[in-house]
Amino acid sequence: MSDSKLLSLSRAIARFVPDSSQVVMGTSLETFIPFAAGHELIRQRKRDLTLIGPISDILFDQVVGGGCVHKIRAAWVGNVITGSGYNFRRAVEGGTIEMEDHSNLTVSMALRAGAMGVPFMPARTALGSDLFKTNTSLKVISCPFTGDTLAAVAAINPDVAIIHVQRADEYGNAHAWGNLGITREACMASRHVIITAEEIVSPDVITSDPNRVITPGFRVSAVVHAPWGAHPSPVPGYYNRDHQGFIDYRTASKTSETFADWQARWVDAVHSSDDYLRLLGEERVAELALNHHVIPEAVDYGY
Amino acid sequence: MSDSKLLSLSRAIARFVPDSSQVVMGTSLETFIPFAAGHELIRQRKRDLTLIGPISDILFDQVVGGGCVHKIRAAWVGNVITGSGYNFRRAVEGGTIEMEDHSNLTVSMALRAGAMGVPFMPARTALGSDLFKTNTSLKVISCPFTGDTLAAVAAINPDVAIIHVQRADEYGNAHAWGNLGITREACMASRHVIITAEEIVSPDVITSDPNRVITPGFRVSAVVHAPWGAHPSPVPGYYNRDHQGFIDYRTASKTSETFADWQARWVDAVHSSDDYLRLLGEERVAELALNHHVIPEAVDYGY
Amino acid sequence: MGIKNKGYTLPQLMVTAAAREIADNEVIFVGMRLPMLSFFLAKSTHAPNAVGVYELGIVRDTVAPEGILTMGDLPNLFRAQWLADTADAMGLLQQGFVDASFIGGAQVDRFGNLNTSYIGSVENVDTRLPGSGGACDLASLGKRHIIIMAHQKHRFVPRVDYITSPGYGEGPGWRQQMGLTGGGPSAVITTLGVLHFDPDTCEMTLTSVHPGVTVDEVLENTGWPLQIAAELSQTPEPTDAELSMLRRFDPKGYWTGA
Amino acid sequence: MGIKNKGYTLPQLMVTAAAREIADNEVIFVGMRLPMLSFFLAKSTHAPNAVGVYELGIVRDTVAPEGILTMGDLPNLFRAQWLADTADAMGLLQQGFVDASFIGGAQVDRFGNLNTSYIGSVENVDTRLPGSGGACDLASLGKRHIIIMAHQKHRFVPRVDYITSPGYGEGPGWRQQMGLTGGGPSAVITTLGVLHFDPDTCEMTLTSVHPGVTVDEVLENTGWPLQIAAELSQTPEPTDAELSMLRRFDPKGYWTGA
Repeated sequence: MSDSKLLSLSRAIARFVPDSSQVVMGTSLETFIPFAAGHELIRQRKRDLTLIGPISDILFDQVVGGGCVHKIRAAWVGNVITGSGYNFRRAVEGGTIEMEDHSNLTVSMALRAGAMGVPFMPARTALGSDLFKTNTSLKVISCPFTGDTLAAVAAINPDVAIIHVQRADEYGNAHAWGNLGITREACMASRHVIITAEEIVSPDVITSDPNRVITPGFRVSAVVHAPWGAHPSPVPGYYNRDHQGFIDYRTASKTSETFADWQARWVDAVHSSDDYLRLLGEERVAELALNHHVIPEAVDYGY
Repeated sequence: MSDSKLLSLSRAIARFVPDSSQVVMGTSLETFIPFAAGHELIRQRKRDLTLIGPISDILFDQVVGGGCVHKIRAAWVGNVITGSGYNFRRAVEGGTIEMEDHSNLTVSMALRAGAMGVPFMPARTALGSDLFKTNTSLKVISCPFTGDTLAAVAAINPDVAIIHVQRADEYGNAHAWGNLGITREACMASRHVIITAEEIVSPDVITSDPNRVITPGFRVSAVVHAPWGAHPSPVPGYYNRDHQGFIDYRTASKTSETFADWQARWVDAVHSSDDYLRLLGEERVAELALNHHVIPEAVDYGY
Repeated sequence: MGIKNKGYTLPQLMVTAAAREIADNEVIFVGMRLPMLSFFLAKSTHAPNAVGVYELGIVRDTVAPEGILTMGDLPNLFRAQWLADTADAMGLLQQGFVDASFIGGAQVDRFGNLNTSYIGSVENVDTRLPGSGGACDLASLGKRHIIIMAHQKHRFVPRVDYITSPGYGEGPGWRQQMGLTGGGPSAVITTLGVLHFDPDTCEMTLTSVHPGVTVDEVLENTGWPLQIAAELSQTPEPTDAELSMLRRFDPKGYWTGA
Repeated sequence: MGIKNKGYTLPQLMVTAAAREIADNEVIFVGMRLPMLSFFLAKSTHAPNAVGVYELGIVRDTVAPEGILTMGDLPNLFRAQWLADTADAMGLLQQGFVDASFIGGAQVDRFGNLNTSYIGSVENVDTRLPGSGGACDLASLGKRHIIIMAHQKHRFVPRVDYITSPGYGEGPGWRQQMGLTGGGPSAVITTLGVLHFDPDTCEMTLTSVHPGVTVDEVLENTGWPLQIAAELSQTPEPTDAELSMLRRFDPKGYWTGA
C-alpha cells in the first residue's frame, strides 16, 4: 500500500493549487459543491486561477469576489435559486475576468475528451448559437462518415479537480453516491485530484463497494477531512440544502463592500470546520439533518 | 406507473429480435454473459443477425454455430481460457460470415457515439494497424484544434441490447454491480433493451439504490426472469465462473458434428431454466456458490 | 396586470399554462425554477406517465416527496429511477429521446432565439447574465422547447444581443442550415399571454392572453410588430385542484407567491 | 527444449521473466493468461505497489485472493479498488497513465508488429484467429508493452500477414508518422529466450536465451536473420520463492503446468 495522502485542507490547497492553476470544481451541479475548499482558495489569496465547471452555483461567484480568478470556462455562473452572481457580473462587466462560454454538454464533452486522452469530442449542440463567438474551444466540423455538421469541443485537462464526497480512505479511494454530474470525467481529466470528504474511513469500507468509487486512488493527490465541507449545498446521506445560505449570500454579495464583510466573517475568520459550524449555529445545523432514510437493499461482492 | 414489461424469454426474443437484427451482447466481457438469451436465439433459429460486442467469450461462437449470424462487429471472438472459437473459425474461413474487426476501445467508442447521439467518436488507437482494412467504421482524421492524427470510429446504434443483470423490476429498472465493460453505452445506444435478470424484485428495491441502475427503465423493452442465465460465466453476488463449461465447450465445438450434438443437448432440449439446471446437476451448481461474502458498508439516500 | 384578487398568482397561472404543454408519456428535460413546478403539476394531473430527466444526472418518474427549490435538493434524489452522469442525461437528449423542455430567458426575439448571457455586446458588456447552463443544449437538441419569461419590451426584442439558446435563427430553414437536426421552440409562456410559432414563417404568434390582459398591452410590451392568431383565446385559469397541487410543490410560495 | 527436470516448467520460466519487466509503482494493464500471472508474481515480489488495470473495468492494487483463470473471475472483483467501465480503463491507457502491458500473439515480425487476426490474407483466410480484444489498444497506447509467445519459425515471420497490434511498423519513425504518440514493444518473452528492441533500428534483438537453449536453436526458429546482443546472457531461472508464489496463483497448473 502506498503512503497516506491525508492532508489538512490548507496544506492540500497550498500544495496542489498554485497561482494560475486551472481548477475544476462544482462538478455535481447543485449537490456536493466543495465550498470549504473554495473558501480556502480565498483565504490563501490565490491569484490568476482559471475556474472550470458546469453551473457552479455561488461558489465561483465567491472565488471571483475573493480576487482569485483570471478566467472562467463554464456554462453558468450565478445563484441557482436567486439568479445573478453579483461578483461575477461586476468582474465581467468591468472586464477584469475572461470568459469562455460553455453549455453543460460542451463542458462535459471537453472534460470527457480530456478523460479519454483525445483532443476533442463531437456534439450536436450549440450549432448556430453565439457560444462559438465567446468560446474558442468550439469549432464547426463535418462528420467524416455522414457529412453531418457537428460542434467539435476541444479537450480540457485541468491542473486540479476539487471534489467533495461522502467518504474516502487515506489513499484517495472515495465513495460518492447521488447524482454525479461531470464528476467522473473531471477526475479522470485532471492532473491532480483533491478529495474533500465528510468522513475518512478505512480502506475496507471503500473496497466493500468498488462500484461507488469515483476515480482510482492512484490518480488522487490529496485527501482532506472536511465535514460539512459542501454546506450550504446538500450532500446525500449527510445534510440537506441550506436554502437560507444562498438567499443570504445574494444580499451579502450585492455590492463589493457587503461582499467584503461577508468574506471577512464567513471565510477569513474561519480556520476549521469547527469554526464554521460554530458560526452556523447548532440550531441551523440541526435543521439540515435528514429526517427520512433509505438504506439500499444489500448486494454481495463475494466469490 | 407504466405497464409491466415482464415477458418469458421466448416471447421477449421472438418479439424484439427479428431476423436480421443488429444485436449487442456480452457487454461486460468475461462476466454477466447472457447465455440463456443467446441460446434462445439459436432455439428460435434466428437468421442473418449481426452480433456486436467486445470479446464475447464463447457466446458468439455458439450463435454462429447455430447458423444465426450474418456479420460480426467485435474485437475478439473465441474461448477466453482455451483460445479459438471453432464455429467462428469455420465460418470466417469458409466465407459464410462477414467480419468488422474492432478493438475493445473502438467498439466502446462506437457505442458511446451511439449513446451520445453523435455519428462518430475520436480515438488514438489502431493507427497504423490493419483494422482499418477490415473495418469500414474506422477512418483517419485530423484534430480540428491540434492537427493530431486520430482514428474516427463511426457510431453503432444496435437494434437491441441483451443485458444480463442481478435484479430488475418489471418496469425495466435494473441493478448491476461488478465490472460493467461497455454495458452502459450499449444500453444507451440501442433501440431496444432486453434485460435478463437473476431475480425480479419490487420497484422499491431498485429505487433504494438508484446509482446501481444501468439504464433508465423507460428505455427498456422487455424484462425476463432468467436465473442462472449467464452460466457458465460468473454473476457477482450469485455464482462463480464454471471453467469446466468452457473447457467442455472447446472439445464439443471442435467439429460441426460434435457442435450439433452439443446444441441438441444444451440448447434445443432446454426449454426453461429448470431444464438447464437439471442438466447441469445439483453438485455442479453447488460448486459454483459463493463461499466468501462482502456486504457493502451502508449508505443513505434520504432527505 | 389584471389578475389581482382572482385567487391565484401570476406565476401560478404561468406554471399551469406551461404544464398544459406537456402530454402524457412524454420524456421531459426538467429545468430549474418554474419549469420544475410545471413538470410536477403535469405529472400530478394529466401526464402521470411523464418521465423527468434532470441535467445533473437524475431520471425519475415520480414527483419529489417534498417541496424543493433546486433539482439537486435531496428529496429529488430520494427513490429516483436513475442517478447517473450529466452526460447520460445529455445523451438521452442528443439522441432525440427528449420530447420537451422548458427554458427561461432574459431576451427573446421574434424567431424564439434566447439570450441569457450578454446584454449589450460581447465586447462592451452592459449586463452579464448567468449563461447557458443546459439551456443551449435543450434548445439545440430537444424535439421542442417551451420558453417561460417576463413579457417586457426590453426583453421581447427584434433581435437578441447574443444567441445563447438557438430558436429559429433567422427564420425558416435556418436550423437545418446550422446543422440542428430538429426541434425548436414551440411555445412562449409570458406574464401576459401564451404564444406559439407559425409553422411556415417560424414567427412568434400570440395565441392567448391572460385573464384581464388586453392585446394592446401585449403589443406595447413587444419590441416588434407581433403576429396575432386568428383565433385568439384567453389563457385558462388554474383550477382549484391545480392550485392545491402547486401549494404542495411550493409550500412557502418561493416561486409562485404573490 | 532443454529445461526438463529442472524443477520448473517453461511457462513458469516465461512468467517469471515477464514479471521482471515490471518495476515497482508502475501502472500495468493486465492481459489474460500468462500476463495475469506475471503481474501477480511481480506484485508479490519486487513490485508491491504496482497497480493493475483490467480492460473489463477493474482497477486493483492487490492480488486476487484465490487462483483465477480469467480477469472476470469473482475473486478478481472481490475488494477491488474500482469497478467501472471499459472506457474508464481505456481512458487511463489513452491518456498515458499506463506504464506497461503484456500481449500474446500468433505471428510477430522483426519490428514487433503482432497478428492475432488472420493467417493468410484477409481475402483468402487460412486461419482466423480470435482478433484484437484490447491488444491493439495496448500496443497503440501504452508507454511500452511486452510480447509473450511461442518461438517458432512460422510465428516469427519477416512480415506479419495482418497488423492487429502495431509494433514499430516498418522501422524508425513509423509510429510517429501513423499518429501513435509513444510507446511500442519493449521486450519479447518467448519459449526460447528474451528479446529487446534496438533503440536505433527498432529491430528485435536476442538478449538472453533460456537455460539449455542454444543461439542456433533460436536462429533456426526465427524467420529472418535475427540480431544478437553483444552481451548475451542466460535467462535467470525462477527462484523457489517465485515458484511457490506461482503455484498459489495457478494452483491446478492450468497455465503453468508442464
